[in-house]
Amino acid sequence: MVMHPVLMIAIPLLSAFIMPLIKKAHRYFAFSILLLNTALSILLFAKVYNEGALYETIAGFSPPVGIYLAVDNLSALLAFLINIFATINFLTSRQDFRFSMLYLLGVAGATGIVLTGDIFNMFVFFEITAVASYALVASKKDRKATEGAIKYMILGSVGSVFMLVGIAIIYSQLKSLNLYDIAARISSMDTKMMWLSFSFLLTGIGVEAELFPLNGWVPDAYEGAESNISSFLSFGPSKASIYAIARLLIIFSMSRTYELALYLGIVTLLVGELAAFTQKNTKRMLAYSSIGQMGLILIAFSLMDKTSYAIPAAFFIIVSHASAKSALFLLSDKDGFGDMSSKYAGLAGVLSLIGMPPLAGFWGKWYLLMGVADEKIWAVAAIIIFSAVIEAIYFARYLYKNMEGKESSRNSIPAAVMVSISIVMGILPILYNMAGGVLNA
Amino acid sequence: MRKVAAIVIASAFFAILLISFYQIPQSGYSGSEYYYSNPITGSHANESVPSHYISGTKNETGAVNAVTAIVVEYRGFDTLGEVTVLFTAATGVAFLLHKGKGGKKRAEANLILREGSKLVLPFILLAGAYIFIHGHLTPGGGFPGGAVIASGFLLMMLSYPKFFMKEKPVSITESFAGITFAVIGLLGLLFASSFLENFLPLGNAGYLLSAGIIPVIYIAIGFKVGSELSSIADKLKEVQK
Amino acid sequence: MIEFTIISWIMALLVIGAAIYAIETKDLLSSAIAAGVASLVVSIMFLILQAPDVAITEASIGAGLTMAIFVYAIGKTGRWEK
Amino acid sequence: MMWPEYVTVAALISIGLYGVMAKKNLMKIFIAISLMETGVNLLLITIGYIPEGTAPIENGNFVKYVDPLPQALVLTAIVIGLSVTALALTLLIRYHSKTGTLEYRRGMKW
Repeated sequence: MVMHPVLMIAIPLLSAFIMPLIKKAHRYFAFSILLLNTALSILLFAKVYNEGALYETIAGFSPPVGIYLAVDNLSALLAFLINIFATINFLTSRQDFRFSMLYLLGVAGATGIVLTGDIFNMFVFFEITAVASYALVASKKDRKATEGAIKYMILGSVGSVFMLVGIAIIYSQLKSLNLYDIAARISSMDTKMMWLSFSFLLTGIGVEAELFPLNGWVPDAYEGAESNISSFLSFGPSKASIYAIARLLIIFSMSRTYELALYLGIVTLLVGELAAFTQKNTKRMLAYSSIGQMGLILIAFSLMDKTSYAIPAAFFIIVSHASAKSALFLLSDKDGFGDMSSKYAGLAGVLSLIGMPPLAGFWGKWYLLMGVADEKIWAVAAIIIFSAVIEAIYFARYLYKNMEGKESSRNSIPAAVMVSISIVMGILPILYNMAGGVLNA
Repeated sequence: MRKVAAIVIASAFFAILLISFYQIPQSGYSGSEYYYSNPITGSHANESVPSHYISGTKNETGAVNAVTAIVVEYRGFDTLGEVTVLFTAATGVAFLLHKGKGGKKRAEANLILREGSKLVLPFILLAGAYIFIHGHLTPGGGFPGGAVIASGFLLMMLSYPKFFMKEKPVSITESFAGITFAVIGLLGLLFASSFLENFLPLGNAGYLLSAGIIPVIYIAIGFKVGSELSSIADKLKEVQK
Repeated sequence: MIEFTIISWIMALLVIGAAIYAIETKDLLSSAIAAGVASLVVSIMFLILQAPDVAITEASIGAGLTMAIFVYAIGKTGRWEK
Repeated sequence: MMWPEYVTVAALISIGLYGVMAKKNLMKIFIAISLMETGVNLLLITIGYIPEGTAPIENGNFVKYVDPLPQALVLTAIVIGLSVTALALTLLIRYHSKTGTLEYRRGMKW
């Protein structure tokens, strides 16, 4: 069978356009589309894994004249993760057809960010996801959600302006928008302009990727939104955008840009974990903890040029965070893990997040520490261990508080399924080989 | 305090931007330093991307207007995404606002404005349609055409306070236009080799019936943008305080 | 050529003035209109820079419709900034 | 050098940034953001301009055309800007109906 990754973007868009015509069955329809997309992503991954990176031109013009999709192992895996979690998470939605439309569009946008090989196309997909997320965050019609969405929107719009400035500067120097064409010719670019465009792009994407000075919206939006939307934010847009930052680092591969990303990651990690430690509100704590984990992922990606452990580390942290944190967000609409499945989901999720073997979170931190040890940057190792300890303390507090609770969330079964995926992926050692040796720039 | 800090940051930003713009060359795009390399095969071309657009538009897409050729053909995927952003926003507006019943009393516009806008509306709609049908020949295209159509309805909303857009026809137009765009893309996958690829005859460049799928897509975009923009304006007007 | 530069500078100053006024005035309605004016003048600049497609789009969408929805929204929320 | 245009771009973007940072009224902030978007659009078009070039619409005789690609990008960017603005205004109307004001509350700073 000929595999067309573009279908994973085109089909959700088409079905979102169809949705207003079949209002009645919207939930089944959207769910089956998401399921189809997940199946496609599995096929895509199988193909990419067996045959190497896959390119698909669009509109029949060879890149960089036309746009193309570039899929390697890591992006196929991420597309799979986003789609499968989106499918499971969708089971918890209880709203009207417009919600399903926005949700599908948001998922399609996040998938597009991961698959596309063109920087302006990436910007367009960023905007699709962002606009869908603004509306989804505001879907809970109270004041807090509106405030969170407005804050998210202000930062997001300024970020998108910055991203466009970055794209414009690159274009002015190279007259090309294709990521790999840019990567091939970036050395002919003036260093100053390179830094300028890099910092503009990093600022723009950093808003969505929850990096340190730009994450003012995160706690408010996560706290204000409905719990399944906080969950969506934590596996969809944020994961896609941290992957976009990884691609950015590869394009600009200069040792100084990697260094900058490393420092940014460390600051984000520390700020996030320390802020999470001081929080009383569960959702805010989880949100700050997400910021910390995004910092950890960025640290892993910033070691990409030095050690081969970096990409598996980043991948496992992404798996652990996308599944466990999304599950915890799903559970966070009630205080307490009353029934069995939410007890299981909460416990396994927390264990994965703080890095207990043999869960995915452990492998992530393990590979990250191996990579750091290879490079003998012991200060970074100390910071990672320190943050892990803080994480363990506040998650222990969180578990203690919730295990007592008698109430339980109605989302407990989807949450349990999500966590199980992380467990399965954590004990599959072959994933190490799958995630290694990817990202051919 | 906040103001002073903001002024300092903004002026520093101004300086940085100007210094960086100083380095942007204005010498065109055909220099050899801009020659691209194909990322799939790794081969080097001896032209830059924009020169390819300029020289290839007529033969490869059948359009005369290179901007249209890029928007609809070469980078048509961006445009699908862009239409989707607008669609997402329109959906979001409808999702978030409770539409009022429109019973609020507003001053009626005067007679000349009312009768005049009734008279002018068909011409505005015609002008909008002209703009998006001729997108591949003249400046314009689906987006301004749709905006002109929406401005016609906006005029009606201004002169008749009770005028409102019926939700159903608007949303059906919107959906069908979007479906047309996406289905044309998928047909490209079916009849040609890739998504959004042209599968219709190119015809004689410069004539109305030419350029393959470009006019079809631009007409769909025109309808879609027109209906979405008018429904956004209508929702924002009708919402209760 | 020199007339061209002078016209460009006049328009640049017009845009900058409109932008500063849009930010500094307390009246949101005139602020939105000033932003619309800035965007309209920019669309003339697009025309001078040989971008007729963009000029049409900016004038109709960027200046016209954006200003219209701003005016509607200001009508719903109150005209004066505190 | 296209000084008038580049000065306008830099001014629009930094004035917009100033507005976002210094102003407390949410409507004002979104007006500032739309100014920034206008600035970026002008930046892209100016980058694509060549002195003495003509619009990239084929007219028979051989002339120098300006770069068509940035123009296509700007078309996209304008529509995206309008979409974001429309959604933002919707949220502002709702915020106003919940709180009766568009000023920042104490807890809303960052």
